[in-house]
Amino acid sequence: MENILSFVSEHKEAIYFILLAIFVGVEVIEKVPTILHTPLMSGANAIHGVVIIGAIIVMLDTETDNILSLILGFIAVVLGTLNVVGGFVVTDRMLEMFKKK
Amino acid sequence: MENILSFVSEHKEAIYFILLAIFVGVEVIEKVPTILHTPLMSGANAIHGVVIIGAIIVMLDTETDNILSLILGFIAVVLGTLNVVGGFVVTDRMLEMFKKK
Amino acid sequence: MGQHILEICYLIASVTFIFGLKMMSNPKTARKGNMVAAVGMTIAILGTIFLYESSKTSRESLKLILIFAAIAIGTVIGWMTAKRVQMTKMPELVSMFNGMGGACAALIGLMEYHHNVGNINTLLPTVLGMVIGSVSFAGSVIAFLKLNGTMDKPIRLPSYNILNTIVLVGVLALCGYLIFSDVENSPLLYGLFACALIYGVMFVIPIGGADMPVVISLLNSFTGLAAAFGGFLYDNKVMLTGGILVGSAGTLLTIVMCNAMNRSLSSVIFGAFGKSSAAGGGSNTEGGSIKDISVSDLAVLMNYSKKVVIVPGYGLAVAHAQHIIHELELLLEERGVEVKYAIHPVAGRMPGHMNVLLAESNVDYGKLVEMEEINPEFDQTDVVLVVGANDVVNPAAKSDPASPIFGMPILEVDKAKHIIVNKRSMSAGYAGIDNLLFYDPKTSMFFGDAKKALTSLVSELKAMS
Amino acid sequence: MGQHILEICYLIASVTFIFGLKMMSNPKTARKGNMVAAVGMTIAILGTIFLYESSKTSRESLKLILIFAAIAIGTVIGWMTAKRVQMTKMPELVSMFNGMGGACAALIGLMEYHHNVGNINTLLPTVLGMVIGSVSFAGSVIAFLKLNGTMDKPIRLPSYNILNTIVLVGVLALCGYLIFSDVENSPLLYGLFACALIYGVMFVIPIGGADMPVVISLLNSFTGLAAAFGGFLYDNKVMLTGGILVGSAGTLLTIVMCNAMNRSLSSVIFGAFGKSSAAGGGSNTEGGSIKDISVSDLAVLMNYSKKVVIVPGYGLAVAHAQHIIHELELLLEERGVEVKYAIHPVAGRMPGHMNVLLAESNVDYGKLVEMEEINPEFDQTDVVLVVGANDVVNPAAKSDPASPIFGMPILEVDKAKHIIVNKRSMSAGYAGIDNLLFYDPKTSMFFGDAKKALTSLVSELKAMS
Ligand SMILES: NC(=O)c1ccc[n+]([C@@H]2O[C@H](COP(=O)([O-])OP(=O)(O)OC[C@H]3O[C@@H](n4cnc5c(N)ncnc54)[C@H](OP(=O)(O)O)[C@@H]3O)[C@@H](O)[C@H]2O)c1
Ligand SMILES: NC(=O)c1ccc[n+]([C@@H]2O[C@H](COP(=O)([O-])OP(=O)(O)OC[C@H]3O[C@@H](n4cnc5c(N)ncnc54)[C@H](OP(=O)(O)O)[C@@H]3O)[C@@H](O)[C@H]2O)c1
Repeated sequence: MENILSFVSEHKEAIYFILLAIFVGVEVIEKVPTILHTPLMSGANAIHGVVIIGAIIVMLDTETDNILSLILGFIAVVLGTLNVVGGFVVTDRMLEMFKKK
Repeated sequence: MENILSFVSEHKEAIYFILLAIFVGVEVIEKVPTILHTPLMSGANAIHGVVIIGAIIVMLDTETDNILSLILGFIAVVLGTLNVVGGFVVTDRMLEMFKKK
Repeated sequence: MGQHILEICYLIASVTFIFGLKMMSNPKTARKGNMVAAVGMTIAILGTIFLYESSKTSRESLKLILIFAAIAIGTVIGWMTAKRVQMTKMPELVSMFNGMGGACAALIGLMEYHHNVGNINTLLPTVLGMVIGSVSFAGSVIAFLKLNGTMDKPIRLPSYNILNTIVLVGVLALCGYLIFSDVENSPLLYGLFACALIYGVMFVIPIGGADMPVVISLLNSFTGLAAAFGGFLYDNKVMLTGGILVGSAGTLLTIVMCNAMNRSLSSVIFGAFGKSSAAGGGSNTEGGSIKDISVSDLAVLMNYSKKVVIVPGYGLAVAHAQHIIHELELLLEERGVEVKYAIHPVAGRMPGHMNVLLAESNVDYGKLVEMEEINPEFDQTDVVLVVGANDVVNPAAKSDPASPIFGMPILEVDKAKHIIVNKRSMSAGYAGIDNLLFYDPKTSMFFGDAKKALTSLVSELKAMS
Repeated sequence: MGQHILEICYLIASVTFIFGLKMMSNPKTARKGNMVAAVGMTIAILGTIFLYESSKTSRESLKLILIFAAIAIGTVIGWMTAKRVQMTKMPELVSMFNGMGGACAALIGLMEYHHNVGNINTLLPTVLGMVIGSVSFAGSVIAFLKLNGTMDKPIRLPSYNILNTIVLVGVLALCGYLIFSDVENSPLLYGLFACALIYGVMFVIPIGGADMPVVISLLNSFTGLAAAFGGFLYDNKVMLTGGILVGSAGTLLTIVMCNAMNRSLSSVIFGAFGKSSAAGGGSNTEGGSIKDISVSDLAVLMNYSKKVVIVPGYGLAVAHAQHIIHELELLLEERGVEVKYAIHPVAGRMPGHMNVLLAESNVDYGKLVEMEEINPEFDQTDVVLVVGANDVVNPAAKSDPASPIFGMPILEVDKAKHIIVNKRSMSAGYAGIDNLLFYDPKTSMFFGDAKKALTSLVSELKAMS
């Protein structure tokens, strides 16, 4: 019990951050009308591609002679880019169609 | 310039907190319909009475022989309580009338 | 351990504030939302009293007694005032409570100043919280007096804005000096305090009494800001959350109100409205003749109508006529007349003012129809009864591009068969402009204080059956 | 200095994510919102490449070349795929890109593990991010294969849920062990990785292909969570913001979809639907006879109608009939027939599916009418043309409390004068239940693949004039 309490209080910054971000997410998404849910889904999909930043950091922090790390990092960056670029482009394509009217 | 940059980056936790809280505030309030704006105003009014916590802290941290501080602190707590209690009660009264239907 | 529990209390309170405000978005949950926030506040306050701990904290019984005494006094006074006040005095009350919060923030700043000299990270929020709190306090007091009628004319010295700006610059300069000078200087602090109070007074004094709701909402967000600075000072999350939430809520509400009136915030603060109204607008006064209607004629007319729409406005609130109008409504319905209320979004002086009033007198929620919905119905309406409303039915908003309210959406009552306008005189409403509707051949004026006039109408109607 | 600028880049990116999502709430600003988020993402990525700094960071040209090469490859492939894919393949595409993100998170976890052993604060997010990323990856791949048709039957071993739970418990136990044991144990890490992949596969395999949109939305929020754990690992705010935003957005969308289908999330995941549909519902198949209509009769009927309402459904998407239906609409309008589309909120397989499809073929936005608005219009409609829709027009939702879709709001097409249903056979739709509408005396079936059937209808109509 005391562990949990002190954990919460030590990480309060993070907890507030998480809570507020969740609130923002929920509030913002709640306002999106059904007709835009498919583009919203793919737009959100593109945003979680932000994980690519982790992959870049891994690459930057790895030793240059650690071939395995370099290869895996390389793959991770490719995958992350796919997620980001593909996500945004496909969302844009969908929304372009909505905009015409 | 560099000062500002380092200020921002040193206080990033606080800045994210503020930004997210502002977003939450705006998003939440945007959804309130006009008919509820008067109670909303007075409800929000009650919430900023949270400043009373500062007054309590001043009281707790003051030396007992510092009469001036005690008196001012006392007044501050009274004022803060007025804000909190009055605000919530009056809001409740207004909303009670809405609920009847 | 205690400190940890306190952090969790604060976390809970912060979440209740957010949820409370969120629940306010629906009339069904709004009351519960207010309760939720109140519970959170109580947790935060009690938590602080018993668990707060810093290097200087001590809990002598004298202090605890004083704290609880202060809370008891505040609770009793706050509770009684809030319970007793008339619904029409709501704006006054909100501005008063807002002033209390601002004063509390100001006092905290005054007392904390000398503890924080030398540490810019805490001195900054201390001084700023004090200044904003003082402005909010002084401004709220003036707003209260204006709403109250004690101070009813906007006071406008020559070159007012320049004077005002000078004081503001002075306040800012003193702030900067105190924060960055690094030496304790109490006299200067009190000087700053005085200047901030003066600025608060000067900020509100030139603004017309009717603009007070906008001002109060703005001052509300100021106090929120002051609370947030308190949060920075003590690294206290719940003060931060609460303060920021209210700060952004107040700002948003201010903007919403200005938009609904089709005016800019600066025109409210710098009073462009009051001026233009004195000069322009009145050009058509000679434009026609007005027609009176007697109580008995009106009673007959209404008695034999099929559909009556009531348009309540600020005058209804002033005259406390919400109960008698409900009686009128019930009486007419008994006689088979269909009655509805047309609610304009900025009728009255606060957003949702009419809803609050009519809810108080138990009018059925479903009978309050919003502007967009009722406008197409006016041409099937026999009688429109305008009670103490003026600007919200002014056709100049649609037809006269020179009018200061041009572009504001209005209730199109002139489509109805008969228009009856109840007010005390021919004088103008909030916007200070003339209303051509009163000269419309279909319009009849029914002069008198709303409460008295309606009371006589009701008794006339009762006598008829 | 660089580090400070990087923090500001991250701040900007976080704000663009929020604003981007916010702008998505309006069709007018949605596209710009997507762009805004994309710009923010670019800033964050470039900022990281050039400004990120830790004790181990080095920028040998080999690394930079590799990074840019990887980005170039990803960009080209992602761009091409996104540009080329057919609009009807959207769900597949989203699930594929989602899988990529999950895999990226999993790889990061695998590589970071040995750097973080011993420090529980970073080990925890490392391991959890890896596990969730892997589940999301494996699940997305299966979802992709299912949508694709490669794996089209739900595979359901006996006592599936028990098996599934065992794997899940195993994964959790391994997680706990790795996180708290404090000793580096790479084989176990790879074991955990494998288990997580297996769990991802087992999680999705039993779910029917048609439920995939719900699953994808859920997996979307999983990947968001994995990204957020990355944020904790590197104390990187933009990963945190982005991840949490997407995590909550995905969860909310999942719930919205389930609600619109009137089902619970657990019934989607544990497949209660598939079972009950096989058993129940089919009781009325013998209940009546069905009527066919020939192309020429249908052409005549439509040509001389005043008002036609088209109800598009999943079949329209499958058959890629969105362009030909637009042609039909234009043709009818030329002949003076009023044509509208009735859009059910869960028609098709993704929320807003029909809107996206019809927008693609340039159908005028104003002609797409939502369910609540169009329902009262059906009794003034001459012909309702149901194209590849089934559940959304099933009257059992209103009349048969035993039906699995009972309570779901439907398009009340049976009020129209004539109902024409185009589908390939009498087989059931998504919910797997029979539809009494087809046996309605007013209904005529117009069998065939939507695209082919409509093409023949259009040429018949053209021939008529
Ligand atoms: N709702 C908000 O949020 C808000 C906020 C700020 C400003 N405003 C502004 O307030 C105005 C509201 O329009 P409104 O039509 O409701 O009010 P109004 O235009 O201010 O007119 C009120 C009328 O009521 C009459 N009146 C006053 N006391 C009366 C009494 N005892 N009995 C009968 N009549 C009485 C006055 O005429 P006599 O003196 O001849 O009786 C006056 O013309 C708008 O211009 C709006 O922009 C609204
Ligand atoms: N929109 C969402 O977010 C979402 C998400 C998940 C699930 N769902 C569910 O999906 C369902 C949607 O209902 P719906 O009415 O649109 O579709 P549906 O009930 O699934 O019916 C689609 C019908 O289209 C016919 N069809 C298939 N291919 C065709 C083709 N090439 N040409 C002509 N017809 C064809 C099928 O019959 P034949 O095989 O006889 O041709 C089938 O009966 C609802 O149950 C909803 O709950 C929706």
